[in-house]
Amino acid sequence: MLREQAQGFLADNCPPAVVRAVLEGDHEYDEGLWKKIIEMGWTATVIPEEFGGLGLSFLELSVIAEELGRVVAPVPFSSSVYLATEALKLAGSVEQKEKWLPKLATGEVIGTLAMSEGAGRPDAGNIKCEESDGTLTGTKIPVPDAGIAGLSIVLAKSGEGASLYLVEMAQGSKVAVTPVTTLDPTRGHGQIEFDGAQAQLLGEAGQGMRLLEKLLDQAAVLFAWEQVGGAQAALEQAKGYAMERFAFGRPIGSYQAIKHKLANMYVKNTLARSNCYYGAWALSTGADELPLAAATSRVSAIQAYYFASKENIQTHGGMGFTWEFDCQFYYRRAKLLSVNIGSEAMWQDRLIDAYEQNVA
Amino acid sequence: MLREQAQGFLADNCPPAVVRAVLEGDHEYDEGLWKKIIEMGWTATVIPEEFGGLGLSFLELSVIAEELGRVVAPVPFSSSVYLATEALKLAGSVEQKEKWLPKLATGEVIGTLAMSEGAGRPDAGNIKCEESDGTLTGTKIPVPDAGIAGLSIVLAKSGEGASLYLVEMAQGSKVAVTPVTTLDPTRGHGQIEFDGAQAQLLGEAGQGMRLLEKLLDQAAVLFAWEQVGGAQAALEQAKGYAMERFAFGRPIGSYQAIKHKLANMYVKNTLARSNCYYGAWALSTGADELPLAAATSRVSAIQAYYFASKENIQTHGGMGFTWEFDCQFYYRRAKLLSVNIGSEAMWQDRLIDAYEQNVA
Amino acid sequence: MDFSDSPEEAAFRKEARAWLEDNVPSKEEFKGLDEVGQAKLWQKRKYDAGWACISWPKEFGGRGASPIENVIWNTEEAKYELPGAIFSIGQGMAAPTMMMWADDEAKARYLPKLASGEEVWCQLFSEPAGGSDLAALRTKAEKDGDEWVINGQKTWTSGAQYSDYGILVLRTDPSVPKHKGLTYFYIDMKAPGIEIKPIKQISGGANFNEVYFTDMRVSDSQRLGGEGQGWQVALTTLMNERASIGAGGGSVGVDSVFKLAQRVQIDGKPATQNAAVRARLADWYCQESGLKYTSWRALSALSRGETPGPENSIGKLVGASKAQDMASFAIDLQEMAGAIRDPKLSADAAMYQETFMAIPGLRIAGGTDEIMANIIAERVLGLPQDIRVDKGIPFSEIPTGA
Amino acid sequence: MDFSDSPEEAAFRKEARAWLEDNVPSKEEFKGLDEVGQAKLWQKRKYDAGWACISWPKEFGGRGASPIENVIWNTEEAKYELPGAIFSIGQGMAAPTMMMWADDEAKARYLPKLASGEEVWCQLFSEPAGGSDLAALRTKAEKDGDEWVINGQKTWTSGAQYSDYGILVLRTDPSVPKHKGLTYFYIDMKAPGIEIKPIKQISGGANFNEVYFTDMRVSDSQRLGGEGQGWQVALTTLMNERASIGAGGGSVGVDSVFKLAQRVQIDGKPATQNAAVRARLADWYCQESGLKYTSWRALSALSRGETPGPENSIGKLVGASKAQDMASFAIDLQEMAGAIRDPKLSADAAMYQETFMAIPGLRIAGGTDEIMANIIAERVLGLPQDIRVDKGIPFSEIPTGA
Repeated sequence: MLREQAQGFLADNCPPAVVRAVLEGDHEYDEGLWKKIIEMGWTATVIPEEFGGLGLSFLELSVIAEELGRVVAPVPFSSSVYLATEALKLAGSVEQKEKWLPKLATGEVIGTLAMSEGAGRPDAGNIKCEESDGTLTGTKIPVPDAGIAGLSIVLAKSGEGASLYLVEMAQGSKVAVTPVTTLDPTRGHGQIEFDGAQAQLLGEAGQGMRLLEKLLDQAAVLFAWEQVGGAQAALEQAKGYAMERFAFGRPIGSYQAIKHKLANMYVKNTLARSNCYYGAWALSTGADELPLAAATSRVSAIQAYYFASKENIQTHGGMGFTWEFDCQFYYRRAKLLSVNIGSEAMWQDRLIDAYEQNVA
Repeated sequence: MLREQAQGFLADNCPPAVVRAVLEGDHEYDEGLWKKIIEMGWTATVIPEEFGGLGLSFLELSVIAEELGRVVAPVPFSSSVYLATEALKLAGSVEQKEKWLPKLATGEVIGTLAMSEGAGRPDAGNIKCEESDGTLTGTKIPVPDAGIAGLSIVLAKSGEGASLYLVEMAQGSKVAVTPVTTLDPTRGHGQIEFDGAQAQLLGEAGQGMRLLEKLLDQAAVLFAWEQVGGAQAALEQAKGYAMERFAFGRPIGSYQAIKHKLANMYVKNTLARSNCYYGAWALSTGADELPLAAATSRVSAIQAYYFASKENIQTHGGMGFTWEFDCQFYYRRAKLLSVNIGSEAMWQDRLIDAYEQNVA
Repeated sequence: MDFSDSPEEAAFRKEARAWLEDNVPSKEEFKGLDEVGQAKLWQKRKYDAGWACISWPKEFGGRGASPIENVIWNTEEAKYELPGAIFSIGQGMAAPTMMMWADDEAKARYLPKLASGEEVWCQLFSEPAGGSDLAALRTKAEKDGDEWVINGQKTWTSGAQYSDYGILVLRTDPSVPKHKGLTYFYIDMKAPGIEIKPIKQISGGANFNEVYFTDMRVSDSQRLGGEGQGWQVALTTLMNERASIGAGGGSVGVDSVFKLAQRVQIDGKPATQNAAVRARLADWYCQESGLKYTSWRALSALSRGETPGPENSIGKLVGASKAQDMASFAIDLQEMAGAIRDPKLSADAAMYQETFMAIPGLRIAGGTDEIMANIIAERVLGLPQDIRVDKGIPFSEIPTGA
Repeated sequence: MDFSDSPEEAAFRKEARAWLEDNVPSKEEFKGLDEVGQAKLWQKRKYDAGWACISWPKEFGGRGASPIENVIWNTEEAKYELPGAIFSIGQGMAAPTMMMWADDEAKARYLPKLASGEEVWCQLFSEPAGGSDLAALRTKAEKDGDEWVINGQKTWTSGAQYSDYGILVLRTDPSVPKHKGLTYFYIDMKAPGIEIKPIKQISGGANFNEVYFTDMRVSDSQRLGGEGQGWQVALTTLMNERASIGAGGGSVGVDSVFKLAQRVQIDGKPATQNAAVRARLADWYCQESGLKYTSWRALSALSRGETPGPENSIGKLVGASKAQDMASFAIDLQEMAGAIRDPKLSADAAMYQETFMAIPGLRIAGGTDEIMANIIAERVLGLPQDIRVDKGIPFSEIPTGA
């Protein structure tokens, strides 16, 4: 039901032309689509009713994630919903939730997570962004949706170690955003410079890494669903082309090299999807297996999407790498999503950490 | 010239029936073939003339290694020639060389290297075999050709750290050998228990690991040539079958799944072979690049042979895994050679070590 | 999809668990029996208590259980080390074929004894010249009154030596195109005219046989489906084969290799701390987990009344190669000692070495990797079939290379 | 095979090195010139001193150098960052084709100016409907007296916009089978009847063009080979194409990624200490090294007078995929920041991101991975060709799906 509704909605409101307009234009997202998504209530999906949300489960959100991934939607959904909203739910005080969750639910505010400070994995030992006496100073780069966010959740250090902070973006020169070009211009990114910006502690001081890990475990499942959706769309595009395009008097899809390539895509996609079902179940029930299920979903989804997106281009031959074809949408998005909350290698490592915990 | 001669000799003296006889019988090697190899002077190839050898270069030995690998020869050539002989050349005193090299050259004595003490990589920190006052105590397993060797080079520890020792095998109960079954019964292996065996230091005390590394760098190139020879033979066997065997009215070699599988074999084999040429050059000229060239030869040869040997069976379908077909020779030997002087993972690590040295 | 038991499922699981606890034979009961004897003892006990082939209709000796209940039962039974592999072909392939194609009398005669384990069945499809091209079979049956006379050779027959009955496809008309000249029968494996020779594999085992037919006679009443309809009947069997063979690879998996890596050192630390080892294990874990939940999803589909598709081919395609690579990797972890195949000297009783030698068969038996990829491409994705040069040509005129 | 210089080779290397040292243009000399201008300046300087196309015969502007000398020269020249890519098609593909198929007059007229860089050539083979099936081209040439009239569209033409001449294959007879109705020409790219439109790639660049022909006229004297012999002539060009395209992937290789890994931390240590990173780098190093020495071996074969085979396809097949995976890996090493494509903000001036976006083209241009694998299987290993449903059928009757 929800799936059919979502598919219908996105077919109408997020055809390839919408993605292309953001790719080729100056906007960081498609504002029209975003407004309609808000009207659909998707941003409110897993926010409790008391804070103005719909109080639905992560299973519903997984369905939405997959469909947004399938159409490569150019909107800040992941930043605002999987990350900012969940960070508040996870660690926010009642006041913080009351203040921000209704605004995130109605889309009045777009939220994001500011974690990275350049190349490498951010951790308590290497972050430089620093809080002192309620103000924050330092640089975060890249931050998804930095240019359109009203609220950012920032990983920073203080006397007590790494913590998360809530920072309102509208603070004049104290919070300066510069756009940053990425591999996937259909999703806006920026650099944020905090210069004595007002910042409010989110959750316990010194618990930033622990909270971040929890938050990323949750987000990993939802990112994985977006990736699986995209991988599936790439496979369908490749299949369609392989049936239509002829070489040497027969469809290229009748050659084993192409058949087996697409069969491999199907296999990788199917395994990733099955892992994601398990991830969604673990997420929605709050099961202890979440860290393992999340890492498994994430690693297999990264691999499936990379493979499907690059081999979709390959299946298209010369057409595949022309600007006018849409194969590039998946290729760009696959790579962006594969690093956006930590790389394949980082999640492989987390997977085995979680596995060790389960075995022990 | 040498290659044609070697190929002719081995075609006559090491047809598949010879390999099969060792596989199915109780012998650890084919004594007849070994005697003829000695008569050909192959065991004397790189031993200096002053010690009864031919004083040829490692280039000639590489050719022999490749051809022995191609026919999966069931003889202790690698143990005696690449390892024991070279250990003596590398670290032996004049007396030691005078005593042993002529015997190794004429094949009067078979030598081997006793390094492993069970699962894992042997190093100065974990070996238990211990020398004290000229006698050796401890267990080595598995040791290639232990049951037929007259001389073993043993890695053991003493007060000064890890060292290499020369041990004559004929010492009654002080050196006890038990046969050990491996994946490749065409090459004998055993466990050696040293119980106060007479042992003579080879090279400087405490320099065992350094010497062993040098020795293994050299041997890696020669093992790689055997592996490349075997991989090439596996490819040829697969190709032959793919041309002959029909399915659905045409040769299976006309299907892209098989064609591309064999093309991949060819690519891996060719890259490995090219690396081996470089390895042989570095080995024969004593170039500084030897550690890097050796690791490169070894890693690519391991990968090529594993792939060719398993996909050769796969190409043969049901016939491939029957006892009566010879596909198993390559599959067994590929796996044996891939661990016999350290695994792919160990050599990948050594490759990067060497690369770092070259870059620094 | 829900990954926890519903109340009804939990109750069923409890019942199954309790029965197993009370009825699994002790080591002493098994003592002195060979593999076949042990399997028959256990199967009969299950049958008598209504726990054999539980998804079958009750009239054939089953329990009419749902697919989910079947999985619950299998999961619980798998917690014990019990014999039963000898029944997998009869119960998993012959029985579904009989259910679809045999008449009521034959069903009543054979199915209950398949369920009880009193009669063991084997399958005789493959032939030396066939391979992946199964329909290219040549063993012929010629009609002689109410009987057929069989001559030729089958191969790769598991369990022929201890089987009571066998299902097979034979060429009854070589003058028509390949798929059209076949007819399907079941036969008495103890009847005269059959000779069975074991095939030794590279692992040293001999799980398969060659079966020679010399003027063997079978009654026309043992025909399943019409004359010339054999390929269609065979497809029923084959769809069930791919589901029943599954991934294989035995016990070599992330669990065993992880534990091995804990015991083996790299640079003075357990190999589980080595990033390269971790990355490989993580990838394999993703495959195992993905396969497990894919089969659960197929099951959910089943329980919603949908037919399971050739998606099951994934299990075999991914699982066999993975087991081969994992066995190879586990051997490498042990370095030189990894070559040792002696169960007394090698880690985990040489399980990795045994698997390494046995696995090439699993990548081939029941359809090679390449055939599986074709099945996925054609039947799941709907891509065109390979160009067929043998299409429409009389069987006797197809090029064979021989 | 010897990996060190012989005395003669060492002398040649010294001479080349010295000349380069004295003659490589300074930045100031290049100032104000576009890529084409810079390339022409440098090419002319080499030509005047006898260092252009050194393996060509002297009569055509070369030096008659041996293959080994050619490699030595290329190695030494590659130590400087110099322009010259615009000549690779003309000198690498058009020139060998002219040498084999053109008459003496044409050779004397065109080859020296190809060597000197005064005239730039392009190649027009691919068509929208063609792809891997190159011979399926449809752009037609119809004879009109001593001239041919060309109509149709070519695509994927590099450098059409700055080229003086082009080589192309055209359909001159659609009523005969595909490969038999083609004829090969060279044309003046500045002549009337040609329209050039750039093709934008996903990387944002536009290295290729579509070229439209409308009643363009070319003299029959510009035909290479006989009428209907175009495919044979094209093969000369294509064999040289595969050798000249090579592996690609630009500067992304073990050298650059290793250095990047030294600068990036994992668990508080340089990523070069991470075993998983090391294993990946080791594998790629083996490929790079293998490719390098494979090309040296091909060269040795060349210097022994043997013809280089389609073994060169290995370079493209392995190299392009490797570059794609390495770029992806290098991006991953940078974690989130890996997505940044701004040369001012991204490691090594966003080289990895640029390569990642450009590389899909390299896996396709000059023959896809799949075509390369076919070439190796068929021409090196001698396996049978794919089943051809278009064989012997008049071109106009081949199924096209359109």
